[in-house]
Amino acid sequence: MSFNYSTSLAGAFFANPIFTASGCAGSGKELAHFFPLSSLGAVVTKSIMIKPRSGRATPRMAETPSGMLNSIGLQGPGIDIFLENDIPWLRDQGARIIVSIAGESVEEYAVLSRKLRNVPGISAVEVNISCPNVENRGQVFACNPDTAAAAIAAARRNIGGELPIIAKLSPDVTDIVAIAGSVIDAGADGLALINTLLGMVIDTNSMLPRLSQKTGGLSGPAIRPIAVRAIYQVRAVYPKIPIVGMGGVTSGRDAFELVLAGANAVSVGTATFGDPMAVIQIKNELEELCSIRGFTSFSDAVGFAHRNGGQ
Amino acid sequence: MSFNYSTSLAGAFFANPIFTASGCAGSGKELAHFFPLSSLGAVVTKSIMIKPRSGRATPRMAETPSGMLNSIGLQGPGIDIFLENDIPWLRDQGARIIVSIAGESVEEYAVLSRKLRNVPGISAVEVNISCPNVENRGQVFACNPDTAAAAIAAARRNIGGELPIIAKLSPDVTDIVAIAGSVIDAGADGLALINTLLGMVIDTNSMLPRLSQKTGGLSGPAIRPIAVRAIYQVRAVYPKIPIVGMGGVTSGRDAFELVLAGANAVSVGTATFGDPMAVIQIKNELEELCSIRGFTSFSDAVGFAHRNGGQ
Amino acid sequence: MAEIGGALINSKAQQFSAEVISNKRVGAYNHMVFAVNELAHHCRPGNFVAVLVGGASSSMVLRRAFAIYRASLRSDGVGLLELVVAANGNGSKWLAAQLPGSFVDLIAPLGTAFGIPTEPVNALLVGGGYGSAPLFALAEILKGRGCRVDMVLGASVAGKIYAPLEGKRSVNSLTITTEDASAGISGRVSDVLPDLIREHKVDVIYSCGPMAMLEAITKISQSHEILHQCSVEESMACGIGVCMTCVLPVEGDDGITRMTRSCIEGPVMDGNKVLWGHSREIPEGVWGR
Amino acid sequence: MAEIGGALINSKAQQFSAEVISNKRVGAYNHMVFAVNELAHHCRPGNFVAVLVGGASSSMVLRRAFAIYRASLRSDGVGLLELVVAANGNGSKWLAAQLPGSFVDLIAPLGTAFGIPTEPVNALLVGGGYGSAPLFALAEILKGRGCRVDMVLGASVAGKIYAPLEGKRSVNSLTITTEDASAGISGRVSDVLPDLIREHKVDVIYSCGPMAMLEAITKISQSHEILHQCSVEESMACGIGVCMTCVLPVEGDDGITRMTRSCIEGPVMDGNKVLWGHSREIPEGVWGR
Ligand SMILES: Cc1cc2nc3c(=O)[nH]c(=O)nc-3n(C[C@H](O)[C@H](O)[C@H](O)COP(=O)(O)OP(=O)(O)OC[C@H]3O[C@@H](n4cnc5c(N)ncnc54)[C@H](O)[C@@H]3O)c2cc1C
Ligand SMILES: Cc1cc2nc3c(=O)[nH]c(=O)nc-3n(C[C@H](O)[C@H](O)[C@H](O)COP(=O)(O)OP(=O)(O)OC[C@H]3O[C@@H](n4cnc5c(N)ncnc54)[C@H](O)[C@@H]3O)c2cc1C
Ligand SMILES: Cc1cc2nc3c(=O)[nH]c(=O)nc-3n(C[C@H](O)[C@H](O)[C@H](O)COP(=O)(O)O)c2cc1C
Ligand SMILES: Cc1cc2nc3c(=O)[nH]c(=O)nc-3n(C[C@H](O)[C@H](O)[C@H](O)COP(=O)(O)O)c2cc1C
Ligand code: FES
Ligand code: FES
Repeated sequence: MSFNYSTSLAGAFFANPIFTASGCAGSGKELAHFFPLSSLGAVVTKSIMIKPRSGRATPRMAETPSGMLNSIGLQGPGIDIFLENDIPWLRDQGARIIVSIAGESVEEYAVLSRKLRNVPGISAVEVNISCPNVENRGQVFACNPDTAAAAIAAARRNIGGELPIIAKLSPDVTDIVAIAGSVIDAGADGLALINTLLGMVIDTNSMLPRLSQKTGGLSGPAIRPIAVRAIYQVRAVYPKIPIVGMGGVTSGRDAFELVLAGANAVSVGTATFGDPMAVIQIKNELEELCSIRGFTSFSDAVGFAHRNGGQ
Repeated sequence: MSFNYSTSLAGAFFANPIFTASGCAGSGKELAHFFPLSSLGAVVTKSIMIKPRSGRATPRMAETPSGMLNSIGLQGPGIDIFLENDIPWLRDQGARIIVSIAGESVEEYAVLSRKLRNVPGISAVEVNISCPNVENRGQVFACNPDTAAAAIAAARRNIGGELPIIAKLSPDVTDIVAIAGSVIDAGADGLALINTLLGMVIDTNSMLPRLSQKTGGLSGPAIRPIAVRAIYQVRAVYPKIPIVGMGGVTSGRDAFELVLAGANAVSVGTATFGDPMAVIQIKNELEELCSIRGFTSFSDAVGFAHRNGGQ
Repeated sequence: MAEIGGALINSKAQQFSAEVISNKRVGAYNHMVFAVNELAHHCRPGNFVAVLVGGASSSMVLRRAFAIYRASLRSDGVGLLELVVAANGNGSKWLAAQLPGSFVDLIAPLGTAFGIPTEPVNALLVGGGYGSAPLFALAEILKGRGCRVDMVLGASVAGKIYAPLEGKRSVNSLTITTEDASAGISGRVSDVLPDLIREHKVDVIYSCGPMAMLEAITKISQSHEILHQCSVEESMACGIGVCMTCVLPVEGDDGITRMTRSCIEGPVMDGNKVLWGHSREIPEGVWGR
Repeated sequence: MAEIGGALINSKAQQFSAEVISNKRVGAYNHMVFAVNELAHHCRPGNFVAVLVGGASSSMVLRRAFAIYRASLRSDGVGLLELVVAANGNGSKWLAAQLPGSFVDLIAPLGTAFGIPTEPVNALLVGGGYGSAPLFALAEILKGRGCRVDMVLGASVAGKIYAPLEGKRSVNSLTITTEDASAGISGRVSDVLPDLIREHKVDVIYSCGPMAMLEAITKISQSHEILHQCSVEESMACGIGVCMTCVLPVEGDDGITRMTRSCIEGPVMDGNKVLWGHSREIPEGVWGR
């Protein structure tokens, strides 16, 4: 019996539901040596900003129990060079492309979206709103329903009707369902859950914070229970909204957990650092696991843990 | 050179800064077989409610990468039986006692506090406000500055002047510093940081949430970077408030991390499940580490990572 | 006769770094022998061991519980502790992969033991899968006290029956059931119990195995009005009584049903007092519901 | 002469489960030999290996980087890969504890290699601690190209100098410095460099060691206006160029200084182009600051 592994997010079609996670695969070039990018559901590119960014000072990372902290600070060449170099190359690889954008003001989200609106070969735009809002004392857009909505509305207005917008939310909030509702109202076609959690490591030799920025984003298996909970909570209230799940997925079993909670697709981040082939292995393992559990279509497994009220 | 290992929290004195974490050591009886309770800084008892509680249905736990979920649901005998049996026994052991209380309404915190006000042998009261507030659609007290303050104010009014009140906060909030400020204003003499994070595990065999309550609290090393961050953030804004730190401490090194971030004492929870002697080992290791790093007094190490703005 | 509950429980428990002396595959299981100290002397059939798994830097933070299969103290003071390990998930797989010469951190003996009757009785020992592990040592003791000891072991397939030759010697009869008929009688242990109880005039059932099996046995023990001591298997986070994860509803001597810790007031409990089948719900009438 | 940078980097990298063939303690280090496939054939001095540590259920999610000490392909097609491992933290301790017969997941060869001059030059190889590891294979190649090869190795104490006998054979001279004077000259490598540069008319320095040492050497190479290829050591999360944790400010051929990945545009870099000493800050003038 053939298994239908495809998934779709607000009209965008993907041959399979396993994506890279933004910031954990660059623009795909380095991974292309290990496997063909066309075998992925999609490559989600590193969040790109308007101008070139040096990123934060080092040290930028610390390993933690079953996870890591990072404070890369969105190092990148800026949208123009990105569109000139990376997108055509990705298209040549036959990869499905989801472009992640990040801004420091509502206007920047608008500008980035305008630059993307007519670029051919992009399947969707992921809007990373876990960025400090310079117009609001550096509070992260995603941590406030109004600023989150403002960033998404700016993207929505400027991107045109075709390209689905996926709002990527932060788990560092009291009520993620409220933030989800707010960005959906503002025009998000889908959600990406979850970005990293704010954490800190103190070096017990220097007796100072390990990272130059003191805090960093916690990712990896340690946060998987938080991701599953966030996806489950949002899926319970929004049965139809497309969700790209992520957070600590290292195996097909892990991906399946997020899918059962309600993810229509799964991004793999930190696991790629431990194993460049992780994303392909996860893709193969999840397909097998869905079949073993008797699903003939991937979409039937999405949110399956909600049946009978989850009991 | 002798090392001064003692610590004090709002006037309450402890011979050393290593405590058990509420809910992870019962009332001490089971651990007393492995070591004398008097060797601990304090025993923090399991959060007690007014009436006997059966707790939640099983399954109540799931192991996660470098952590675990629990949804015990505050099983316990109720404050009257607790005061009759457990407190005298603990006193007989020569243990320093911090009693943790939990309520489902502001009034319940008031009643519990009144019952404690004249009990001899208690060093402090930890107020666990990570409980669903039945008067407010089950929203957790600690997730809202107003309800958090209301619970603490009720405790403050009813407990009398002598007994320090430690407000135990939840990390599941957008701005833990704001909650800290709110409970300090309401009369908290100290803070306990952090309680568990809300998480979920889905059983990929049954394809349903593993825990009977679906969600549970995430604890263990996985959350240590979150605890360090929360303590550091609060300490940065409140240089004087006593903080009991907790979250994923399994070694003296880990405890030292929380101390450097700003903890005046450290509670050990999940580590005890892996090793009944953990809390004693941590106590010994932390003392040694402080000495190796050149501290002659434990209190000098508290918040040391904030020197020079933490850089 | 059963000494379930009581203040002295775990008073003999010790934490110990034990060398793996032997590790042999037997059917679906690994039979493992550990060198310990005189703590072996205090182990009683029904007690369990809590094992730290995964080594340094393990992502597994909780110990794993295993019933003690055998414990003995050699004349040179070295104790031997034997386990029967099913390599299921990551923790038990790690344990089963430990080669002789490696060291494993364990705490033992923990929990309650099977109560031993002071006078000779007819005992029926019922084990499911690796649940047979604690029953052989129990059988020896019962034999020594002049009891008649019959045994029933069941599993889904023959490979999951753990019944070593030397173990069989201490029982009067051994009945085997498998669900796929690959060994012994086709079916479940509960299918053969009523006949055996009648035939051997059974006074007490001792059982160890999956919860559903224990529930089925309890129905039979209750309808035949005979004693039933069972060793239950609930998920345990701590194994020493401090976490409250391992509870199940049990009626106390005072008639009140409480959520009772199976690590410290168990694993051996009076099966007839357990309210079975209440996973995912707190049954009505439980204290503090 | 250096072929730093370029599109073909990592094109030979393979992920491989390698058997530990030998593991011997040498001073403060473990010399470890792994059996690999023909990937050994593609390893060049300066390339590194990324090793998965901790085994199944490890709490360590990131690979550890180790310079390749030697790589060779036997006539039977078995490749040998050799590392010099300092057991510092949990990951390297785990690696150093792997016994012959166990298997370790590694990715190699990664990163840039030391550039080999096309004509004979006078080369000075400078290593700090285990930083000597990649220098011996480099020395052999340089010797084979007719270069004069002098070597300086420094460490805090004698036990941290890694200089096996067979390695010494391929150098014209070996100078050792230790900070505690327990071996060789008392002091740091940078103390002896100026004299050696003059004495041996050094054209190029090859170095590997702690960042502070590389910075000190760069000051000397710049003042003497000689080439300096160094292998840097930044914390790496991925080792393959996708995470951007391993960056340091490096001036490009276009004169623009960028935060540059040391895993893919390094570890071997032109020392004279690195802006040293800028941990915890982005230096002024860096692109995108
Ligand atoms: C009193 C007692 C006696 C036992 N005796 C034996 C024995 O003699 N031989 C044997 O092979 N097994 C025995 N078990 C079961 C054994 O504890 C589990 O197989 C083991 O914990 C599984 O761990 P894992 O890491 O392999 O599986 P995982 O599924 O990865 O474990 C995840 C978590 O769930 C818990 N868990 C999973 N399965 C079980 C289970 N069946 N029972 C309790 N907790 C579980 C684990 O302890 C762990 O905390 C016993 C359990 C108990 C409670
Ligand atoms: C290109 C390169 C080549 C190296 N070659 C060698 C070698 O030949 N022999 C050798 O013994 N060591 C070498 N190292 C250092 C080695 O990678 C570290 O000692 C090792 O990563 C420490 O891991 P740990 O788990 O023991 O320490 P932990 O401190 O527990 O590691 C925690 C995290 O920090 C990182 N980290 C810690 N120390 C270092 C370090 N010094 N450099 C880079 N990352 C670090 C780890 O990779 C890990 O992600 C090299 C490093 C690099 C980047
Ligand atoms: C090094 C690193 C860089 C990241 N960069 C970005 C980024 O640029 N944009 C973004 O939306 N998320 C970024 N993330 C977050 C991941 O996309 C992902 O949401 C998170 O890491 C959780 O997934 P994981 O546990 O699989 O890594 C980054 C994560 C890491 C570890
Ligand atoms: C099984 C379990 C039960 C707990 N019960 C309580 C409780 O009753 N009251 C409370 O304030 N915190 C409770 N906690 C939270 C701990 O006190 C502690 O804040 C948290 O587990 C983080 O510390 P740790 O990582 O060291 O366990 C419980 C935690 C666990 C794991
Ligand atoms: S396992 Fe912790 S109380 Fe029983
Ligand atoms: S280590 Fe990840 S980019 Fe260099």
